[in-house]
Amino acid sequence: NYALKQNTDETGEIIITDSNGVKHYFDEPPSRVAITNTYAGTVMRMLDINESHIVGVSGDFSDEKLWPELSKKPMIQQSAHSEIDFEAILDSRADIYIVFANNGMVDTGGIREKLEPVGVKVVALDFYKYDSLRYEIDVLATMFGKENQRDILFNEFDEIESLVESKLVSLEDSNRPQIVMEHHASLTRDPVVLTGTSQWTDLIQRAGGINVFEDLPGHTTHVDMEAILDKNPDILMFDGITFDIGYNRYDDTGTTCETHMQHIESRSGFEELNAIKNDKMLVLSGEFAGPMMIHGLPTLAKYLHPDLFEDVDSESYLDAYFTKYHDVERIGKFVCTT
Amino acid sequence: MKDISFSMKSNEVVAILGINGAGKSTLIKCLNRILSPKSGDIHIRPHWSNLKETNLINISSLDLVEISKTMSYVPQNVATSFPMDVFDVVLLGRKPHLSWRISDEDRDKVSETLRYLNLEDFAFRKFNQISGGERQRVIIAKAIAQDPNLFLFDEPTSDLDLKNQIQIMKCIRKIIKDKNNSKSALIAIHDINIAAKYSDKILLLNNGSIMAYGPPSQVLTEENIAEVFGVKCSISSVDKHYIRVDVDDEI
Amino acid sequence: MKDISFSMKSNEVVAILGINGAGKSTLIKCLNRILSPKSGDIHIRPHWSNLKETNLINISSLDLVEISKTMSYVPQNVATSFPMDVFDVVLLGRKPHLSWRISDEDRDKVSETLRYLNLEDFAFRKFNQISGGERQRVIIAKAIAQDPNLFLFDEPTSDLDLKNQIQIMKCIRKIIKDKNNSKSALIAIHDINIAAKYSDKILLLNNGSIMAYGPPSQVLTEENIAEVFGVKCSISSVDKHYIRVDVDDEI
Amino acid sequence: MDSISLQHVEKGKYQLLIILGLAVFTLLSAVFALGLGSSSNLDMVTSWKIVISDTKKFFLNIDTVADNLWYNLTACISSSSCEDRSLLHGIEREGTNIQNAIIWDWRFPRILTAIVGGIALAVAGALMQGCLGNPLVSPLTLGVASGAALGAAFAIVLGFTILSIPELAIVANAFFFSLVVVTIIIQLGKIRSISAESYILVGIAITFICGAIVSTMQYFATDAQLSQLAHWSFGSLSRPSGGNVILMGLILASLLPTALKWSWDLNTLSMGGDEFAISTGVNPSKIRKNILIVSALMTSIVIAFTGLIGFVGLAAPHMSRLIVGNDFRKLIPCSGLFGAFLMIFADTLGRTLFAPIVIPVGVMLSIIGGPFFMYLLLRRGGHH
Amino acid sequence: MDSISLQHVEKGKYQLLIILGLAVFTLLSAVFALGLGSSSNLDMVTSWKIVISDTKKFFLNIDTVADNLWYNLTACISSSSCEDRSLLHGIEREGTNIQNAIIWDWRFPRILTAIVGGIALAVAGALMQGCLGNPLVSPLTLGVASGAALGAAFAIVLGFTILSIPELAIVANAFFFSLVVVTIIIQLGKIRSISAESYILVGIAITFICGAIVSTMQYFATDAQLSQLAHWSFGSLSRPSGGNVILMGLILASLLPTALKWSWDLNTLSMGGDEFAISTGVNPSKIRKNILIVSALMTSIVIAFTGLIGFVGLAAPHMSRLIVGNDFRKLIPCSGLFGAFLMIFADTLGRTLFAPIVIPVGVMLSIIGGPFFMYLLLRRGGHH
Ligand SMILES: Nc1ncnc2c1ncn2[C@@H]1O[C@H](COP(=O)(O)OP(=O)(O)OP(=O)(O)O)[C@@H](O)[C@H]1O
Ligand SMILES: Nc1ncnc2c1ncn2[C@@H]1O[C@H](COP(=O)(O)OP(=O)(O)OP(=O)(O)O)[C@@H](O)[C@H]1O
Ligand SMILES: [Mg+2]
Ligand SMILES: [Mg+2]
Repeated sequence: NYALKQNTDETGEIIITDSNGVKHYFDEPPSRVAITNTYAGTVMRMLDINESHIVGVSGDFSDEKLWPELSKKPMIQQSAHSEIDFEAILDSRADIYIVFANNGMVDTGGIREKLEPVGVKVVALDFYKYDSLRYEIDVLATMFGKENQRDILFNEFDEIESLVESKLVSLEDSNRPQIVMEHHASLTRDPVVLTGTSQWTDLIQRAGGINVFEDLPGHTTHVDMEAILDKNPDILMFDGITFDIGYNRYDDTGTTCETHMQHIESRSGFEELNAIKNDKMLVLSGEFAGPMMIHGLPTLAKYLHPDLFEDVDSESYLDAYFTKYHDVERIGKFVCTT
Repeated sequence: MKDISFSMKSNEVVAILGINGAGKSTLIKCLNRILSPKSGDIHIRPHWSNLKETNLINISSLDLVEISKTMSYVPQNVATSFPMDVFDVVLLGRKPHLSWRISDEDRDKVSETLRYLNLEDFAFRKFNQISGGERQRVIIAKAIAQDPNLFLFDEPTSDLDLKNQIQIMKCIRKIIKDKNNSKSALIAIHDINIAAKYSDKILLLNNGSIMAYGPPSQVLTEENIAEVFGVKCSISSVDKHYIRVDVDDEI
Repeated sequence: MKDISFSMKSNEVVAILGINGAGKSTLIKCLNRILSPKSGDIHIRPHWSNLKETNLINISSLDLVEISKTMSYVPQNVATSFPMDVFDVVLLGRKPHLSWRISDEDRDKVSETLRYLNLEDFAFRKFNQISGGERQRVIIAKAIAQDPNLFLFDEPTSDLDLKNQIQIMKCIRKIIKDKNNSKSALIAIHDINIAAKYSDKILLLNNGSIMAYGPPSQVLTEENIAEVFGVKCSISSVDKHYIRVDVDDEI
Repeated sequence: MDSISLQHVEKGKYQLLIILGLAVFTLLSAVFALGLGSSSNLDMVTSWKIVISDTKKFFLNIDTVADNLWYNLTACISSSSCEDRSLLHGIEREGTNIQNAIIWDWRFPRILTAIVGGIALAVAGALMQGCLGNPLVSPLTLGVASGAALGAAFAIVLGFTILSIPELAIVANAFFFSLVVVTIIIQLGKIRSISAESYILVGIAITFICGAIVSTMQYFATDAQLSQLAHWSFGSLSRPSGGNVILMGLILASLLPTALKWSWDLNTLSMGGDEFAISTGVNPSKIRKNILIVSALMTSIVIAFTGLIGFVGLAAPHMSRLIVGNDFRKLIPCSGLFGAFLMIFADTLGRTLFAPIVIPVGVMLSIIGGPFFMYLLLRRGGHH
Repeated sequence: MDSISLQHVEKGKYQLLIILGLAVFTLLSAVFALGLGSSSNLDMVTSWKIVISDTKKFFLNIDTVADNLWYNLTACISSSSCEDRSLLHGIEREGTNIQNAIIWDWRFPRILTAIVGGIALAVAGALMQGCLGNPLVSPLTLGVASGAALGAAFAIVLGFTILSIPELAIVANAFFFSLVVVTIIIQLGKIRSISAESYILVGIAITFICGAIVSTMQYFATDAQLSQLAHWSFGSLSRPSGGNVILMGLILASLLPTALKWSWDLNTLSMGGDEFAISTGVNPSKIRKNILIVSALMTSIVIAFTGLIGFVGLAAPHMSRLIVGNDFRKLIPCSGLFGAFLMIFADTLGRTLFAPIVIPVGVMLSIIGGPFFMYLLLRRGGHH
């Protein structure tokens, strides 16, 4: 389901096309790279690209446990989303600058216009959309000549995916749980649900569930509370960044998830919903929507179909992701359930 | 301006005379608390209250609603583009007296005042769409409807035609002279003949203090006028109350 | 108002008389294009231009700058809270004549006008911080500095004291009577004696049309005044140019 | 009575009629809106049946209702795990539980919020435009909105809250801070001078300062906090519960008479400025201060719950002015009713037009209200 | 000359001196800012050396510069793959390539944008506040901002552009649409009546309508489009290239004399209203129309490149008024210079204070400007 379009031509020139459709040409793998988002850093680790090539990072890499080396590299901007200090990038003498392609908070086009003329290649890669994840990994692999590592990685992906698929082949459509996935900010206003173009919908589908609002336009959208009551979902899901869970984060007060779920439960009429009656509410940490999405798939699938995945140790995939690529123990909390 | 002090009786019309910039408007506005003096205080002993003679009230201790119940003010100019019915403008004069509802008596009081000043036809015209003289009369009507004890008029007859000048001054006099009420009026005015004809006393301001205060025939002497205004004039007595001042300075 | 038509010569002062609401201000504002008539046109044949006698100009075809070079206007009221130096207010009168820079001549013209109206001391006071009569004079100074062919004054003497009334009217007359220029003035005014004393002709408006037009002694007859204003008066001739009107309506 | 007085009374009656008509119309649209929604098992007829039957039961069993209310109040105070009973607890109901929840817990508070919010914002707008004499003023200028945002930011980013009930922490902060900011503006405005312009200028300065503080806090905020803040400020009528909105309504109702009474003073101020007002017994600086405080109260109690809704407070008074004229005695009630009607209309359309998608009420207000405002403007312009 | 005239001339000279002083001060801060930045191998002294040497070379080798310019122009027109040469192409330079790029490609256009943008927005603000007589007006009210947002949305969401050069498509759209919207407002405002309030009301209505259209488009936009829109509207001085900003500067320079000339007319209008203006030969409706058009031009050429920067246009004129008074002959130039100074100061501080963290210029303007504005307000208030 992915096509590798990158190539290395006879002269040895590397040609890649990034997620904005922009072509880049290299004579040899770049040796000075500036990255600002941790997804790119993660994928570089997955491909075993030497971190000494990285000459500039953002403040997002400040967790010394997870990024012992990168957190000490020169900082070129505050975070992946903040305004760019062009002088700092030039100062780092980076050849390429890896940036989000379609992120809601980054002006990729504007950055490209500024940096390309002075010889910094702006490579736009997201690493958080299921459809383009493999393509983007391939771009990075080609650029750094890590095709072998890529193949190993993709094999691992394939294995996990086919495991999940094989368990779900015989699943009747009627046994796929109806899921409403709310955006974390629902607490304050009209419920905001994640729709078909969201990466979460891909994950839900692959894990054998149905996002009942997948036909609505946009990435997230406000819906009427009546509509949720009307759909009577089997599971209520929430994306996780509000809850302070994830790597090295434990939901310190220990109550964020719980309070949130109590709040949802106490919504009028919700006591009649299947999801509440059966105690099926799920919060997943932000990592599940990044390069970890395939390793996280078994976790979600097991939650949706505990009987089918009884024999699968979904936790081990998460552990593997951290020990294998990040070379750290998996610490922190990644899932909240009722 | 300093140390101004004078007394008015009820049922008395007092005209303030003085050159441009003498401080007539300032004096009136201070009484009214539109202006507060930079230094010093203003005390009054209202003739309409039954306070003891020695009791002076500091103006700045009074509430504005209180003041507006006892004094009504016609400013030198009212410029506005707010389209309000003339009736409602005059009704504003009743405001200090009501708390919530407009009673029929208030309405009738307004209607009566409008008739009194020949403004019936303008009752439902917009205030910003009538002529200068008509506006002036509406504002006077509002002041009358306010039913105060002390009228403060700043040039009430400017912009009025011959007949209306007379009528307005007569109306004012009639109201003041009504012995059933204890009302009085303080009028800043430039037309010396109107002042002489319709006022009981004249307050002549010069160099920031009172130059003379008394009945017109005493105050309006040729010397006083020459000193204050710098014009030569001849004064003729028309009848016992009424003198006429003719400015002689030739063309 | 309909079919008003009259002619003024240069070096002539014409006073417009009429009751409140007669349309004096309206007439002046129409000449000035502040108002445009709802129906009908206004044509003028300027005495200061060398157009042929038969050539009428439609006011609405003129540019406002053009109009302001030839006519200057003193409104009945100027209310403002804009703190501008009196000198600069008067300097605004020079505006129609300059394109970019203020020349020394313009400044001197302003200074001269200020002196002329005894306003030297006010030159650098703020316009919104002077008294009513002082403002009136400043606006008149602005109109004079504008150096037009036709002065349009709406109640120039209201708010002025005895002496200033005379001085202003004299100044205006002096400017108009200067045979080197072809200037004239149209003055809406309520003070019938000032009108009689300082104007060459009087335009008496009644019921939206011209009731009489001519020299004061012809227009200001007892009958005319009684008809227009509804007051009884006696007229005495002071010398050959100058009559005096005394309103007899008693107190 | 004098014939002129009679004419005046007649005019007044006619205006009262217009206002009453508008009130009835608004009420009818509220009832109609109660029957509309995206739910597939609750059509309009069923909805109304439930509404009517429940209303009947409410009044027939008023003692049970009172018992339940009493239970709620006592239980909530004595124990922390207070589980609210519905007011009709223990009485057999017409609809299913979900139907009842949809009608009484979702639609009813929402429509009530539309009414209360519409009235509050529009009346506050009319008052503020009147007392500052500026057509660009809205209840959200002069610090209320920036104060509320500051309060929300304090609660969300720093965790500093003045009320510890979690559901109401942000709301209470927003409410409290907007009042604090308005108080500061009023105090500083008075130091400078008491003119309307002085308040406006101080308001601009304080708004920028609050904005700067919020931006600074945003720099230290996590992504989650940022998006929570963004979502807080986003206008929506779904947030307040039935209890909240009844509280809002009571506060509004206690402030409205004062607001209506000020119509005299505003007329006086608009008519002849400060001097004229003083001579009519109106203290301009006091009136301005009081009006600013009361409009700030009205506005902040609403936006603390609903987030920022700009259209109603700015445009409804102008639209009413184009319909009923400048007189504040008519303008204030008309603005309120018009604001309520606009809110009900926009919100109901917003949640039913593309159901289940909810189009935010602010967007819907602009879509409907913008062209209507334009129509009113140009219609008047025609014969002007 | 008359003694009063002399006094007047003296006063004028003193004011001119203040303006000149402010101009020199602004220029100095610009030069100073050129030497500041986060680059570690480019300290202030080196920067200035490069600036001075390059400036010298520019003037000594003016023929080569002209050649390069000519090459850029012809090559860009004849071939689509136009690779701009630097103007000093072929001349040996003082600094390294990176140093040159930092100084001439980043700092120089950025500071120039600050100057041009600051002047344009503040002058437009002073003009509009003057001609509409409303202290809440800013160049971004009355349709310019909403028109620009509409244009950007058309370009980004619908792909409808009026210029096909990709780098300039959004900018051109924003510029063009804001002018169209302002034209519509002026036309409709005239239909209604020529008063200032009429323009303001029509402006409010059109702003809401534009906002509604943009919101509707956003519903059909992809994430990427949404982010582009959000980024476009967010104020930043880093976008325009050197060429862009020189173009902006030229347009501004051609409009400024007109703006200065209007100070007379604005004084007249503020002094005595429409009647007084007419009798002084100023046509209020024409002036209002022309001022609105010119300020819209000035504003939209800037915000099309920089996005929305609100503080300068709203607050700089008020701040200047507190310093030099109401007279527009001083107010307009002072506002412009003050705006430029504020922009340079805020932007330079924003990009150097916590380098490499860049604090957006809008936030920095509020942080610095808000309290300063407050200080000016209360200082004046003291002895008032
Ligand atoms: N804006 C307006 N709209 C409609 N009618 C008006 C307007 N202004 C004045 N009028 C009416 O037009 C008539 C003439 O008014 P005008 O102001 O010309 O009178 P005037 O002769 O100057 O009176 P005054 O001596 O009181 O100044 C009056 O009847 C007045 O009511
Ligand atoms: N707002 C103000 N600030 C400072 N001085 C003022 C202000 N208003 C008036 N003055 C000055 O105070 C003095 C008295 O003014 P006032 O208005 O009381 O005069 P007046 O007697 O009413 O004159 P007029 O007959 O011209 O109306 C004048 O010299 C005037 O210049
Ligand atoms: Mg006075
Ligand atoms: Mg008149």
